[in-house]
Amino acid sequence: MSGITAALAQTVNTPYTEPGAVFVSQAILLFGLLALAFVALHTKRSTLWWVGAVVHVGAGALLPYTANMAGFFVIWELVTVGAAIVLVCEPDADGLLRRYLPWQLLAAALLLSGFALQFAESGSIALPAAGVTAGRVLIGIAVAIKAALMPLHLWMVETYVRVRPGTAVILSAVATKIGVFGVYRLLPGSITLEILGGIIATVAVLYALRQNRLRPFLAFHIISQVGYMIAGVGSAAAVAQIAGLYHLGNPIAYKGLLFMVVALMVPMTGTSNIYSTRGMGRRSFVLTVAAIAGALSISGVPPFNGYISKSLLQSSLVSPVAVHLLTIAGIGTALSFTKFLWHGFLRPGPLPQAHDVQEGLIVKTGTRTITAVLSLLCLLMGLYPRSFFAELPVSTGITGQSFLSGLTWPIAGAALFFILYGPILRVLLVTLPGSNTVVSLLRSAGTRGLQLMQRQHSGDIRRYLGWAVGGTLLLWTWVVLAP
Amino acid sequence: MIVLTIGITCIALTGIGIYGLLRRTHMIRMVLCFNILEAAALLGLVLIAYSPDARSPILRAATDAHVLPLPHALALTAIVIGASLTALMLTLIVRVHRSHGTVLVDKLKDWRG
Amino acid sequence: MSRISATLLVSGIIVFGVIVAYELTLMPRTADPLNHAPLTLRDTGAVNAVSAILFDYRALDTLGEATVILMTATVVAFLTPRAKASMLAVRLSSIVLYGVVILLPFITILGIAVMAHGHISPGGGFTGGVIVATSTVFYAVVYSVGGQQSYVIAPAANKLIENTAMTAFIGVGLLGLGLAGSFLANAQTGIPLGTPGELLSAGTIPVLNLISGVKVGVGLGIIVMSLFLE
Amino acid sequence: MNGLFTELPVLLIVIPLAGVPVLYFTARRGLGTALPALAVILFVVILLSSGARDAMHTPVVTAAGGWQPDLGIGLQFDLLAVAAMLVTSLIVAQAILSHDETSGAQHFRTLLMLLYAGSNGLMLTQDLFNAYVFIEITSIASYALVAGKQDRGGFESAFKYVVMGSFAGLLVLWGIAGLYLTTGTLDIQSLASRFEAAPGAVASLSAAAVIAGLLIKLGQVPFHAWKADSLSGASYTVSALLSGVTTTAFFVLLLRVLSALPSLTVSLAPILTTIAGLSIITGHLMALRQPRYSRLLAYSSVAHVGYGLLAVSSGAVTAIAAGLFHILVHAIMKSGLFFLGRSFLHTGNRSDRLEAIVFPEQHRTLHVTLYVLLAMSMIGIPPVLGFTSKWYAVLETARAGYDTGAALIALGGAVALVYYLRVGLQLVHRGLPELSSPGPASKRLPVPIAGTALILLLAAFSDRLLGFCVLAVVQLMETV
Repeated sequence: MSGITAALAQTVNTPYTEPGAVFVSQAILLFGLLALAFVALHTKRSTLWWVGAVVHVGAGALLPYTANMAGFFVIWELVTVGAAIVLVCEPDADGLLRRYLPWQLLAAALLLSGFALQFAESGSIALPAAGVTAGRVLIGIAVAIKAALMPLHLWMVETYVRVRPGTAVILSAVATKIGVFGVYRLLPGSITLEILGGIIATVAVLYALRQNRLRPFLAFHIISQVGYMIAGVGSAAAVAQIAGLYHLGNPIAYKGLLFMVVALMVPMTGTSNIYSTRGMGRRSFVLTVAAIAGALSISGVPPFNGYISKSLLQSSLVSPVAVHLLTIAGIGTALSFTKFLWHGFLRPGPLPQAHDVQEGLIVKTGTRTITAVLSLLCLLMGLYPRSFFAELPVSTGITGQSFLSGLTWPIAGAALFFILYGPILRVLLVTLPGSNTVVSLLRSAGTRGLQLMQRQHSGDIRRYLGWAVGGTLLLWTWVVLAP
Repeated sequence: MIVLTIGITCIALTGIGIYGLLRRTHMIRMVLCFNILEAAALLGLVLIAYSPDARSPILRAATDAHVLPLPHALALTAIVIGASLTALMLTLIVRVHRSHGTVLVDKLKDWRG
Repeated sequence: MSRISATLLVSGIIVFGVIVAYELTLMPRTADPLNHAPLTLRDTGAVNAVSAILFDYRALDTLGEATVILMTATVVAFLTPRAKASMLAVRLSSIVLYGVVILLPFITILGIAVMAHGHISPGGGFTGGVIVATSTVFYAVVYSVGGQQSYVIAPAANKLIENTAMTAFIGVGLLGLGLAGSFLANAQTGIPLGTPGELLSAGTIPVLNLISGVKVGVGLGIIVMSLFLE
Repeated sequence: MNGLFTELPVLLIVIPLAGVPVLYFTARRGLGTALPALAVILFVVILLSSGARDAMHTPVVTAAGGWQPDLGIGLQFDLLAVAAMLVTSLIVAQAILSHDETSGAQHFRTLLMLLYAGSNGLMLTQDLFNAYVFIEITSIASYALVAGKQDRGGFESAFKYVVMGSFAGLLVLWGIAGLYLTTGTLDIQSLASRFEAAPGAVASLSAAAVIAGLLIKLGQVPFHAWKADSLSGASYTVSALLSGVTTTAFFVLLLRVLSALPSLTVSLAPILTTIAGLSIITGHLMALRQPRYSRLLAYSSVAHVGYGLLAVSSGAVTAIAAGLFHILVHAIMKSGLFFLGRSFLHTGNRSDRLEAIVFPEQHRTLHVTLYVLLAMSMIGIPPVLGFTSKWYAVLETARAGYDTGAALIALGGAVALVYYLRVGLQLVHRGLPELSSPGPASKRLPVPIAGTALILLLAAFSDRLLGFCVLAVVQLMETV
């Protein structure tokens, strides 16, 4: 009976140092540190907040190294605890925790029971290298919650749009990536996961398109990127897995960059409505460059890092359905980021009232430097991918032929924005159900059920006695009839 | 024959007691139903002890056949416990009557849900 | 519970009752397979096998049972604290008033006799205790007319007696523990068992009989008194 | 007969019983009752720990009055009893320390001693009828304790409790009578050998009746409904005792009965698992919508006892041990939460509706820390004992082949989080607008609860604690 302590000791002694794990860990750590620095320069936070953030990032960076289930579970929970501490320090802690923690704990419970099944089957506490053999469904749902896959994404959308901007930067870096790493580490590769990833990437992009506020817009793009990653790391093909892992590192960089940009531009433009922001291009050169770099990366334009992983994924996935889905998602991504750049930065027209004079909201040099560093990082990860992840089969994002083919779909997306955006948006608004319609239906059904159950406990002791008599009869019947 | 009679009585009393418990609203009637059930259980105990042609377990000649003494001892203990429970229930009914102003059990619905 | 569901449940119970009854008719009925009686005589010296079981073989049960009475008396008295009882508004006839006075000593003596002969004849501490309690109740019923003080024994004294009896019961048990190494031991302590059938026989059984008789008498007294008029 | 030590088990019952007259006499002399009551517990614990070493090798089986079982009453002092009684002693001691109301203190402590004696007897006895007597002692003491609050809610709770409890007692009595009829014995150990030979269905039906009675006492679906109603009218101290001491005692008795009847346990396993699963679901879902603190905790108890029952009904030794371990840990943490509830009263608030409860200004940080620790343990969040016990329960249940059950246990934590979080956010909420008068300030730090909370930090040793439980269960299986 090897206990928790023994398992933890084992984790420390024999870390899991497969190259993909090391890359993910380093990506989380590097970006986590940058994000912490960004927040430190951006606003003042309480000590407790810092404790939570450091635990969150640290545990996230530690997780890939764990070699057994007990360690994996404990560190997985530490990530949640860190996030919970961070959320406690937010202004609307009550509502945030209510939205965040139940989902996370549901994931934890599922993961725990899945691990128990695996342990029961294999008799060993070690994590099998080729994915678990038992309890796949439970573990799958657990990592899907953590990765904010589409029907289980509500916690993320509802949390990330309610926290303060800096906090969103920290949270966007770790939580969902942990879930994706869970898919990589725990689930065996299959075509189902590839297609699932493709579907999620596409649907999330469609939802992102109809958002008119900045942070929900970014949140849905996180989900879309997670779809790409799932398609990659969930594939049975080795190259696709590597591409998926690299794609896991890329959005950490460019997604964090975009969150930082948004965190800085909302106070400057005084609005979080995409259509009302404007004129950023004439206000801050660095921010504009950063936003463009982020948008190019996420749209998969060479030579930025998004291009490397996306093109690798396209070429290595087993299922053609998934490939097509990812193509559609790529066009949608380009379209929506064209929209973002156009309204926020490039659109000509009169500037709205200046908000940047308000105290404490001026963009500080330090934060600008960090966005610049991240933009550079996005570029470098595209130019010299092997220096970051030695297992990659490609050496650079700039080769003549690939450059042109890489540009095709992003340009198509950008063109769509200028030609057909209005009709597309109208179709989307009509056809897509509101992302929380299903959930609210489920919720009301659940509430009804609970009310019914509560009404059955009417307080009449005679009814309770009747239940007890009935239960006894049930036991007796069983005894008489059972062999 | 006597075994059968007592057995049927025992079953009938149990049925009556449980039906009463489930249907009567008056608390004191519920207590009475408990007493009926208790009586049925005691009858059962006595029935277990009974055997034909056996005498009561008061020893006069060692060779006599006696009924089982143990169930009788158990029944005695059960009677005392049952009486105590009855007393406790009656006390509680008195207090419930004072606080709720009713002796009907379906009016006791402060706690529910 | 609706009438239908209650009827269904009860018929379920009856079905099982009939199953049990049917099986029992198939079972052989034997008289005292352990042949308790001679064994009882040898082990405990008590003629009344039920008493022997209650106060010797299974004396721990009896201690528990006495505890239940003590507890109920305490609880009932605690929950219904009253200073006085006024039972009835009617006047009782003098026959009743004086008849009770004449009857009471006899009832009490009968109770004590039943307690004392518990090991040699039917009856015992519990039966005797109930008889004694009856006398208390009679007295209270008859003399509490018009709000007079009804307690034969004051509640404080009642409690004192109860607790003393409890101490005595445990004391007898500890005596067995000290002498024979086992709680509530009787014959092994070396106390002479005497000749079966005599009043002074059967070791500690008559003592325990008396103690539990006092407990039951007082306990029931407290319980009934407390429930008066309520 | 070699003296006192073999008779140790009976002393564990007799000392608390003797405590009743002792308390009475000390109270009469104006000496107070807290110290004697504590002395009784101290005495019991010393006896327990000095006897534990003997029990480690072979269980001490004694017979009251020197009569061997089958004629007399056997008491088995084994590791199971040691473990469970140490836990219940801790809770009883806490109850004595935390009860600071002067009126009715003697009455309360007397009943407490009786409850203690009854539960100790339940955990020791090997004789079914003796068990019935102790069930009634324990139950009557509980009814009286619930009614002891002497208000409208208390009496309603007590009446419902007594009705349901009496029915359970009758079921047990019927079952015992039937078992005696068919097997001719009341001793659990001889029952184990004679049960198989008993012809017909009567023996099984009777055993099922005993089990049903115990399930009522444990509050498992569909026998559960009285539980919340009886706890909502009781004072917090009493609720702590009911959910800590009596539940543990009845669970131990159920273990003894089930382990004596292995064939019946196997044939009942599917339905017992169903009952446990339903209890977990119902308990957690009902707790989700409860408006009162005590009712919420009561429904959560239904679910947690369900965890234990689920593990036990799976039949594997390690699973039973894990279930026992969880029940013991649950007793500690649940009673801790109830004791913590006493602090709400110091704010001058008489209601325990969730929107009204709040910790007193004084020692708020300590209170909040304790709540967080206890709630974490109840939910099953890593560094505390509640997590490890639950982890083992999930693991061993899954290993015994009950995948769905294991998943249910794990999922229960997620639901539990929602309601403990709701309470927690309410409790840390500062400055309630409705609360006009601050009430009497609490002078007393929640030290006893702090002790409990510290125990929950023993998670690092949970391997050994579970090992102890495994030993206890192995011993139980072997001796029967």
